[in-house]
Amino acid sequence: MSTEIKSTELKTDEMIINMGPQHPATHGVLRMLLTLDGEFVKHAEPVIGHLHRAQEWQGQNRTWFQYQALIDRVDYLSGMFTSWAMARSCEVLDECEVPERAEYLRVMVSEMNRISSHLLWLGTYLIDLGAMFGFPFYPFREREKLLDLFEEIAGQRMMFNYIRIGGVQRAPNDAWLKRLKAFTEEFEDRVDEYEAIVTENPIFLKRTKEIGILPLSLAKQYGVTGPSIRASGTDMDLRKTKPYSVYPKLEFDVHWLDKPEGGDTWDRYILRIREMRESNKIIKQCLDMLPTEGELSGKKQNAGLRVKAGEAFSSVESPRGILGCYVISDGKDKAIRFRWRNPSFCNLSVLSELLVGSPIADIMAIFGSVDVILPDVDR
Amino acid sequence: MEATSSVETRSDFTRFIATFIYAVIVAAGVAIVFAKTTSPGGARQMMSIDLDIWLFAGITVAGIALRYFFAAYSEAVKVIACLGGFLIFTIGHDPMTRYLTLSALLFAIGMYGMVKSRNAVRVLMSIELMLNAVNINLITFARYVDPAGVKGHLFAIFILTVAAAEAAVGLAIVLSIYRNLATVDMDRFNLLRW
Amino acid sequence: MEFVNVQELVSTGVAEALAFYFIAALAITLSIGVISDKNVIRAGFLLIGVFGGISGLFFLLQAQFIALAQVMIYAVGITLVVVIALMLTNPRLQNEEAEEEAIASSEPALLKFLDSIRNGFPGLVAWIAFVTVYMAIRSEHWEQSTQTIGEDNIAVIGRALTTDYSLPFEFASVLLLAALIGAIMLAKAEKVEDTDTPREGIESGSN
Amino acid sequence: MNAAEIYKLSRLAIFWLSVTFGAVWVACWGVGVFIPSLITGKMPFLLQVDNPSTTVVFIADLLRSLTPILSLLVFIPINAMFMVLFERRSLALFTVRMGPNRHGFDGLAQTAADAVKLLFKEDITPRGADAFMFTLAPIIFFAPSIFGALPLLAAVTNNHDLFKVANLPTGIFYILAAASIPVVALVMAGWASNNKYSLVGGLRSAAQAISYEIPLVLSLVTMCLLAGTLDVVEIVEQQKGGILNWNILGGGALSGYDKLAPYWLNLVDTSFDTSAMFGQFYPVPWLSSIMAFVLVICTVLLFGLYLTGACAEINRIPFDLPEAESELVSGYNTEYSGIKFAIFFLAEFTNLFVVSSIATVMFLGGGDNPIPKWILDRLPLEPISNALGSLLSPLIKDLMFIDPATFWAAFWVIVKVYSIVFFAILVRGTLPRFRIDQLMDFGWKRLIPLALILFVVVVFARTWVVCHG
Repeated sequence: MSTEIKSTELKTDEMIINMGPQHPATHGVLRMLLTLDGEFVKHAEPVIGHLHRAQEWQGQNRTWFQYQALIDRVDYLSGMFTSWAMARSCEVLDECEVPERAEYLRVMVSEMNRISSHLLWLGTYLIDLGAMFGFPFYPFREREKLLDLFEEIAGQRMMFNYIRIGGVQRAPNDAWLKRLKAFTEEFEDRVDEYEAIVTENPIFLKRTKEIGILPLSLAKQYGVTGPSIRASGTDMDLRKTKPYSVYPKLEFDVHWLDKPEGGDTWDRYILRIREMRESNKIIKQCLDMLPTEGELSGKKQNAGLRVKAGEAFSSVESPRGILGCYVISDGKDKAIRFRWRNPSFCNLSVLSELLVGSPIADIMAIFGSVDVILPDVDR
Repeated sequence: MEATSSVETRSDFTRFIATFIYAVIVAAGVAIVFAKTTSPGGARQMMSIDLDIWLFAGITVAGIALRYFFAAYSEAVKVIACLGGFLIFTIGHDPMTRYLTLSALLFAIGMYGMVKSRNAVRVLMSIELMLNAVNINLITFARYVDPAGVKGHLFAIFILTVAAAEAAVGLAIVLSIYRNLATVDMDRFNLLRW
Repeated sequence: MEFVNVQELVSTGVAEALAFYFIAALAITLSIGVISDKNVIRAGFLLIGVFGGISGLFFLLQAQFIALAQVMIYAVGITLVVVIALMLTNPRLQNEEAEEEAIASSEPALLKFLDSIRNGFPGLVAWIAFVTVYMAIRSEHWEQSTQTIGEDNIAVIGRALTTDYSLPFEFASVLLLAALIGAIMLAKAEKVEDTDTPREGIESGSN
Repeated sequence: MNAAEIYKLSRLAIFWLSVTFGAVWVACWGVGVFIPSLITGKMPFLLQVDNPSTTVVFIADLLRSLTPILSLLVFIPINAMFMVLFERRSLALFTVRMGPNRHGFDGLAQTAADAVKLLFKEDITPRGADAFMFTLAPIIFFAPSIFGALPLLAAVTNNHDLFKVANLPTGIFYILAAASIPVVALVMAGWASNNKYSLVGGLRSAAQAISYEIPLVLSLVTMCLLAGTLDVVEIVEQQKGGILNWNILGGGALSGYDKLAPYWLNLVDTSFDTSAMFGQFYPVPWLSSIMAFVLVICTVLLFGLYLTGACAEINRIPFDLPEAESELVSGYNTEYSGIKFAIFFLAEFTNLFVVSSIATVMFLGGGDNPIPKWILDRLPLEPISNALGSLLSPLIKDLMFIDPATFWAAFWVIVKVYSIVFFAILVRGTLPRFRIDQLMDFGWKRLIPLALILFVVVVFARTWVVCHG
């Protein structure tokens, strides 16, 4: 029997851990294959595909009208944006005009959706950090109000199918607008409340500062978008850089941090908080500027919906980043090809870089901070 | 550090020498006992001390027999032998002898473990066991011989302290060796072999 | 309303003897487990049981303070450290003896025989040690006191530690400090220079 | 938070606690007094026997001496069930939710239903697990919380005969030794489960417990130093006489002010020199007065230190790393189900109760009411208590019913203990979790030095002040 005398660098044995797909903190069914050296991650590999539902293939086997109803299940927390991305690319293809009233409504509901998505993120992120019972439910209290509003206007709390090719589904009544107005009035205070509890909390600062630093160059390489890249030193936001809909008419700021060496998880947190405030501003303006009369849709919403032949790509700024939809049509009842550019997929892929060298306890703090929705990754 | 490529665990030669030395010691012991018992007055002297010597001899023989006939159940054999022996040696004696005998037995078990084990951490564990046996001894004397004083207690406290220090340093050394050699086998700690 | 004290009824020593034999059997069985269990980590846990049993003996010997210190320092502190060390040095939780048996089966008969003698030797040594100590115990007769240890035992210990035995006490604390520092120095992981972590590599590649 | 919910919560607490204590008292009185008296023929109004046989006396005696442990065995499960419900309802209150409110009246039976469910759940031992250790771990985890609480019983019940156990001069040391055992069970559970997450959880709990035990023990040792004894009963005795005499406020360092307050406030005629009396408590008046306040600050800090250490010791948020859900699934109890999991759960809440009781006994005066004696004396309570006493005295004397003093002691203990428990729940509802290295840093670089400094300061300050005068 013989044994080799190993070099002095050998520390402790490496351990391979499967985090997920049944781990309580992987937000769905992500599996992360971690190679650990003691408590530290040496290699991390996200294994995806557990939620694959062939959404693109389904788009080629459903009529336009059917697929519209299906597509907001891709990113179930921000269904308005997926609908909108698809509607926009189809409208480009179809050269159809969207009525101004519908555009305002679209912006309004999308920003509401952005807020509700960020609220859910905030709650679950704090759960990831171990604030298990206390704070997470406060964002959910506000989100509940938004979901009630959605339910009334779209008939659904999460899978809205509200934004349609050519316009929107229906108009809100006065009572609804009044309730939304009331919500926007008090929301600013609510955000202050969250910040009072969380932002300067010493344990929260300790857990989030100086970890998961994402340099700008790395973010660009992996195609990271949304608040995650804005925390790393760029002001890329489609609403400003490539304005669409009625955004040019609205006044709002895009928050970003001038940190090309990389933003940490706390930066990503604070940007989302600020974004909620901006979205609230946008909703307020929309409420003031919303035309009371006018068409709701430039196309007829029925089973005979067709889109002209050709191909088109267009994208919107979703809560998680750039959400793009590429479509090829031959003018018949079904599309020839759908291809989606999902922000979560790109944001997730950078994890294998971000996690290297961090202790196990930070995995969830970093993973939560890039804000990933698993159906959006797997489609 | 020496970068030897492969190390033999135990060479046949060393093994042979070691066995030979052991055998000589055993033979010497047997010879002494034999000479004692056959010398005039020797046997009577030993008999007069106690009958226990024959008990020891009997149990030794029984132990060896058990070891060879029930090798597969060696742990059960050890447990039964120790418990039975302990009962035989202590039943009917005063409490103090009971405690002292238990202490001696635990000490012997610790010694056995220390000599036998190849895992360095288990050797440390055996040493802790022996130190504890000593503690029992001290507290027993403090209880039955000198209840008014606290010397036994004080020595026990110092032994606790030393044991804690010993465990800390010993384990640190084991960890350090493990980090370098990736083993805790005592036979492979041979950096200072020749 | 008056009740007779239970302790008075059973103070003839029978209860103590029963308790003693129970604890002794536990301690002996577990300590044999400690030295011969194939799984070393399991042996570490059994050691906790042995120390717990010994602390019970100290209670029987009316040494409350030592018994509690035993629980705190040995049963929890030291053994836990031992178990953690075992887990660190034995990450795959192998059985250490398996290898030895594999060697034994592939040996020539003479060596096997020699090994069998030699393997039995530690047992013999331990047995002789026990016999020697036992003979000493039996041949000596101590003057046993009929007193019991007083309730203020802990106060007496405290006073003795700070007066008559203050020098050893200080030495012990210096020893502990030295051991602490030494252990930290020994167990401290050496820093490995990481010159080529993947992140930096990619960054430099992109520039 | 709204008033209706708070009202519901307090209603729940009052109802449950009266049920708990009723049950404990009925069980203890029945087994400890009624049955022994009955079989030895000493029960008034019932069959009288002149000379009971030795066997009968022995049995009676045995039952009598088992009463303290019986009281804990009855109390702990019922109380833990209440604590679970209390925690869930309180958290619901903090987090604008409803909380369990369906089973039984207003959710009362929720934890009972959960317990029954857990008892009948399949008990799974994972493949590759060390079955013996796996089963042993919950037992080792739970047992110390019962044995450790024993010396506290007499301390919190005003030294009542029914709850006295064998005299332990090493009281607080005994409790601490018992409290240090559960960590072994956690490591054992983590290792025996044959699960990597469990193993990491177990190792973390070991590291955490070893680090945080030091400030915890140091804070209690400092309090023992102030009190001059390790016996919890004696410590509680010393603190009697209102909030100014409690250990949290300098361990009686303010007792001089307390005693002289009625004279200064002209509530009593002063026919003697108060400054001489002042000098009795504070040998060097100016320095001693300053030192008394230094002591107060130190002990308040020590109380905080104790609570922090205890929080870490029993794995509560923000120190619940051994079972951090978002990192280690559920840590050491990931693989446990059914009755074993129930025991872990029960023991966690029992431990919370026990550490709160220790805080109450060591810092908050045990069963002492917070009103200083010189105020209490001026309240017209005497006729009431006299009338009550004369009404109850035959019952108390003959039947060994609980006397009013014990009742009030238990009442105050429960109020104090549940205040601390409520505080722990509030912390759980607010703070995120530490990271393991930050936890260690916090323990070794902040708490331990602080504890050592406080210890030294208290040693010096104590020499200038007569505590518990």
